[in-house]
Amino acid sequence: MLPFIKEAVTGLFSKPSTEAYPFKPVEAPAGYRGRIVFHADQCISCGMCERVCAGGAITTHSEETEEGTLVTRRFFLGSCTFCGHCAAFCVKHAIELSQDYHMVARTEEELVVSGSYLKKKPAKKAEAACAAPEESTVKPREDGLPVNDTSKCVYCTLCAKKCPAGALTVDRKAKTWVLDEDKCIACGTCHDVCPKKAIIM
Amino acid sequence: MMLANYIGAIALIVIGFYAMIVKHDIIKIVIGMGITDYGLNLLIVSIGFNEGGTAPIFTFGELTSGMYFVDPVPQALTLTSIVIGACVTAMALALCVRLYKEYGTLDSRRIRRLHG
Amino acid sequence: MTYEIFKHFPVLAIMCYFVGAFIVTLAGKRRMLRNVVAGAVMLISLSLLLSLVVPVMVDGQIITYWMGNWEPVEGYAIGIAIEVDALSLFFGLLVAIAVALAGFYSFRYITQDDANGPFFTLFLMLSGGVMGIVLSGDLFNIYVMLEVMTFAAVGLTAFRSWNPNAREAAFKYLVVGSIGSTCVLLGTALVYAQCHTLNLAQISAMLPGNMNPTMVFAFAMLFTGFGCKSFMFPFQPIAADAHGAAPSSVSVLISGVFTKTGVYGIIRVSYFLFRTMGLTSMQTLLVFIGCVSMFVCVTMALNQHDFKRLLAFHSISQIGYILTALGLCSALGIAGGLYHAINHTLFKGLLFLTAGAVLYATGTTYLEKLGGLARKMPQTAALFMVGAFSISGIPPFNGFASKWMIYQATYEKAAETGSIGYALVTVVCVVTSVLTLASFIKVGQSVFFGQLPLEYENVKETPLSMRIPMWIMAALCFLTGLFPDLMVEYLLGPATAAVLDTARYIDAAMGAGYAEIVANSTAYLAEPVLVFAGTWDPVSWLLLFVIVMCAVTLVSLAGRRSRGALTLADDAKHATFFGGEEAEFSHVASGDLFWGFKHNLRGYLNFMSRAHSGITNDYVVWGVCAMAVITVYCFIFM
Amino acid sequence: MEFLIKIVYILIFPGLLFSSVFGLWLAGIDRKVVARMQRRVGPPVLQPTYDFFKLLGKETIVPSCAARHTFLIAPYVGLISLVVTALFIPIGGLQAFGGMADMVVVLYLITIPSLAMIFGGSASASPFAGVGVSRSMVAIMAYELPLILVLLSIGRAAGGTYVTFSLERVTLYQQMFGSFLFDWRLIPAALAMLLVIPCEVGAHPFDVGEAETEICEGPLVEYSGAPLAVFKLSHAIKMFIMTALFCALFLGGISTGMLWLDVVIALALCSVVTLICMTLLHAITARLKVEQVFKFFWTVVSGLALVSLILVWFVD
Amino acid sequence: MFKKLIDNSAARSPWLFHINAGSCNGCDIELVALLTPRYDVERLGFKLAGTPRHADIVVVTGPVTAQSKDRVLRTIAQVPDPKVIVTLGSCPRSCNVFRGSYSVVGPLDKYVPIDVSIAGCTPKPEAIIDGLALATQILKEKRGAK
Repeated sequence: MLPFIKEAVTGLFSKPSTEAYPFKPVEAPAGYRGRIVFHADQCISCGMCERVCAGGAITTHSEETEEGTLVTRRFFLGSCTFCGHCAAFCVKHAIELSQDYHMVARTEEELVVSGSYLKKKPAKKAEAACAAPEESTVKPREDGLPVNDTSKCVYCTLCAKKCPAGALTVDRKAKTWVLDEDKCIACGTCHDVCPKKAIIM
Repeated sequence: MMLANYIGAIALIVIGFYAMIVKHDIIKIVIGMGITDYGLNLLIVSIGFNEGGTAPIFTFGELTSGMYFVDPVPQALTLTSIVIGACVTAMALALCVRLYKEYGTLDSRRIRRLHG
Repeated sequence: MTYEIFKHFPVLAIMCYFVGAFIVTLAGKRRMLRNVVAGAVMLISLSLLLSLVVPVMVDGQIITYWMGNWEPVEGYAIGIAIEVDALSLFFGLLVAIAVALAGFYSFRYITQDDANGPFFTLFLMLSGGVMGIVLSGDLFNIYVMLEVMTFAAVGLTAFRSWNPNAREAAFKYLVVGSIGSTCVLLGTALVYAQCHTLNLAQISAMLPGNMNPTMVFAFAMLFTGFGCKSFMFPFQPIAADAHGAAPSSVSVLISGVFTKTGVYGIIRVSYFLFRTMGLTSMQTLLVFIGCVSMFVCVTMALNQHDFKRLLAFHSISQIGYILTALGLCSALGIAGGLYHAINHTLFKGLLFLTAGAVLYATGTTYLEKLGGLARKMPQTAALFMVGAFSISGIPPFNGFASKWMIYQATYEKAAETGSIGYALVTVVCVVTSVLTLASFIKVGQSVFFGQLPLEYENVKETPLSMRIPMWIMAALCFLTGLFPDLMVEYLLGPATAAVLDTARYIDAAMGAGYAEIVANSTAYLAEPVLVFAGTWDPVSWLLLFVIVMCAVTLVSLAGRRSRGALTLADDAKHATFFGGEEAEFSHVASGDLFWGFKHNLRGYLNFMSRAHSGITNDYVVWGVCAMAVITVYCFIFM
Repeated sequence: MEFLIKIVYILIFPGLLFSSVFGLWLAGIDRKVVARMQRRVGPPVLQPTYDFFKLLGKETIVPSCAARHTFLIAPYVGLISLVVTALFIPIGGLQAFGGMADMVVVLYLITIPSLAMIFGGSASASPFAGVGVSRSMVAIMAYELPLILVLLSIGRAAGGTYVTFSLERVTLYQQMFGSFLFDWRLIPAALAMLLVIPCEVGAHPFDVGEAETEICEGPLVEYSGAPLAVFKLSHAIKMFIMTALFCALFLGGISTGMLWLDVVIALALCSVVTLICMTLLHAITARLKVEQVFKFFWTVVSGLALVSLILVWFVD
Repeated sequence: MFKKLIDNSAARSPWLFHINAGSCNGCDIELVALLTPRYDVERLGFKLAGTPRHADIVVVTGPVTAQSKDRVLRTIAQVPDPKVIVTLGSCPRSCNVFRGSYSVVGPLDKYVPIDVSIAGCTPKPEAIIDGLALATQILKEKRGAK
């Protein structure tokens, strides 16, 4: 009992440890993940943030206009977990979690952070190039083994990694693609995994 | 003579109480109550008795100064007491009948819905 | 003014009841006639006694009536006397009032029973018996009336054919009661053997100072006998059984009136006949019995699950107060005890009547089954609260006024004798009072408040003819508590003086100067002057209460416009808060209450519960043991 | 003139207005100082007053299955009887209506507000209230025993060769022979009384009946709006009354000759007593269980009071 | 006079009632943290009430689960007027990460109008103080409108 009394009496005559918050502003500590700030001009519409958001707080709304597509990205703080994934995944660092914690609102709209940017339509010429699909110059082999279209290949080595027989050797630096025909079993895995559809069978 | 009366009366009272305390059969308890009553009646009558006294209504002969009566009051008391005792017994037996009908037993240890 | 005419009133008051009882029997099944006769009888008797107030209480007369005009001859009372002094009249009035109110209540209440023919016969016999005891001046007469009363009471206890416990209760009552009767008769016989008279006045002139072992034994017997009739400590279980099983209006009589005859008997025996109250040992005995009765019964009451059984135990607990107060042998104590006697009759009567109303409306008095009746029977609930506040001594109701006098008396006694034991008596009194309050809160919570079980959705308020007697009792509870001064002046003062002044009683019966010639001492046992250790002025309290109430009302009226609304509705918003759950029936009733208390005293409470085993033989053992202990005590200390 | 002074007594000075204001102030400093003892800033001293007025402005909901009249009348009866009781307690020698009720009467009068709360809660038909009622009543049973022992000790000590229950005489006696607090025989009783006060008021650690975290404030669970405000006010006034009673019983001997100064000193003492027995206890203890409360009061506290009683009787 | 007094007092003594509608307890803990010496909302007159009947402000945490929905709504209904409903954290506002769960039937504004929402998961105690201050303001407005 006595130590408690002592504590109480000393407490009575010492300065209270209360922070005077509403009358004196308080900074959030470094690394605090607060209100989201969206730099719309840096966004490249990769959609990564939307895909990693756990709470489904990020939505994108696109609108076709004269100049191009007006993309609006909404961050609804009322649904946000402030995990910081979106910021971490954004290659362009367009999303930032500030130290502002005053996220109090009477209406839903006050809790929305949004930014929009215009995704310009590409030039006509490029459009034409896109429109006519390239004719592949490489013909598939008669024996059913794969053949590489060097114009498309980016030497990512994925085909070599996936090849079950180890028949493929790809050198990224030297930009070579070599097929050991003896080992190849013509399974077609390399064709399937090629991101650039450069392997033809 | 009188001492025997008193001893008898007290003995009857004690026997009555004994029956009421020890016997679990409610009829026997009623009998105990009766015995207590008889003991009391005996006691009261004995109180009024005077050695050699005449009956109080016996006034035909000459009333001499040496003559004395048996005290009539205790006899009256006894009469009243007997009547009351009979009534108590009757009532208690009536209740016993009802109790037997309702509980199916005369054992006082099992007639104890009201307890605690 | 001559009081010749008044001489005949007391005997008429007694006769009325008996005559009425027979006429009622003749009336048979004609209910109206029966009610009229019974009502008339009760009112006549009451008014006869009321008319005696002025001569006896105010002018201090003692009315003596010799049956058959057999007046005493040469200092020997040969006739049977009816002698009314202030004490007798005090108890007589109590009886008459309680009987009248209970009787009027019964007219309607008893219609529920199948065999209501003999009810009023027995009821009036009981009343007549009680009246006979308190007004009689003859010891054997008292015994006979006691038996008549016991008989009627047993009959009424067994009366309810649909109540399965009634016969059992009646049987136990009869058996254990017979111990009391035996004791009284034995005592009477021994006293007669010693004094050769049965007249109270003459005995009380001859006995004091002439104590021999026989008389000590006689005293012990009479004391135990009347104690049994007042259901003091070891006799309390049968009282609980009987009160619980009897119809409520009869419980009023048994608890409010029947037990008072025991108290009256104890006063007559120990203050008048033997004048033993001057002895410290006797005071100690009575106070001890009173305290034990008080505490044991109140704790038993806290354990009960039946409304009426609970009230029954309280009834003995209050008798404990009265006995304690009377055992003090001081003017304040006697006045307080008598005051509590009248209060007990009123508030316990009221409580039994409300219990009867609950039974009438719902068909049960089992606390766990009831609940929330205040919404259906608001008046009964209000009446119950008046009764509950009175019995637990909440100012300004009457229970407080008398308890307060008892506290002072006990504590003053402590100062007088220098014994701290009496201070502890005060403490026991106060604690008992609090426990009483607790058990009535239990009843309030279980029966009148809390949730209403579905099956009582259609319960109706009791009929007016049952409510009127209850309201009268409630009003009396309030008034007697409000004017303690008047009570002391007109009722308690004369009665107290009568208790302490034996000589006047003797002189009135046996002729002036008789007391001085025969009796050795006519001095007062205590000075008949009330000395208060404190002050309590209920009228001023009430005035202040009213003034403050007016002020609060004015303030709240002034602020009415700015105050929030008061809303009543039957929707989700106005449903009871159940932590968000949908309202369901979860009534916190009797058994669930006061856990902290019961837990701490569980050893004691379990023991007491087991001790009240319900086996007749056990109760007889208790009674006989009490008889033996009191006898031995008297032989050792007198 | 006499009548006017009486009215002033009733309505203004020790009566309605003053006891409310002072009670609320005591409740305020209690809350403030508890907070400071816990190194908090704490609410403003006027906080209980704000609470009171705010509650007046709220809607009063009467539960549909409550016993309506009892539910609504109970708080007012409690408040009024408390105010009346305040008039009977001498404050620094000022006796408003001291000659009308003695210590034992006051003991009973101060149970009326608790009873009002119990019956009000009971009438609300809530099971939480049912549990609260049960617990409040156990608390009353718990403190009544030591309280009567304390009062009896004082009654004996102030009676000289006799006994007295009169508060007036207790005060006079102390003015002549010094305060009872400085009488060594009565120190255990004073300690017991200090422990009884928080239980009577329903403050920490004995607030088993109104435990808001366990049983939703017990009897008050269904109260809202003005009746609740009245209950809160009663609670505050009770603090005033109990501390004033303590001052009258144990610190009644302080007399400077000037009545107003006496009164001011008495009121200051009231505040100090509040700080010691309620605030300090509140700050350093947690709520007891209900059976612990009962046991504590019937053993430790009653023991203390009994020691005093015995000392007063047998030691001169 | 009374009206002004009451209006002024209403802003100074808002009592909270806290309802957990299936929260992960994060917000609950932060709400309780407000009572600690560090934040001590009691200095602003706030108090946690034990029953909805005493409350002015209802603080709801957690996405409204199917089990808790009826209970929450009933309890909110039992708060006397004027009252303010505050959602604490993101969950009651939008169900947050629990959206789409078979057991979640929120958000709360499907059933009752929300007066103040405090975003955050969980909000910083200072933010809660802000929110409660806003709620108090609304309380005053509601009282004025009556």
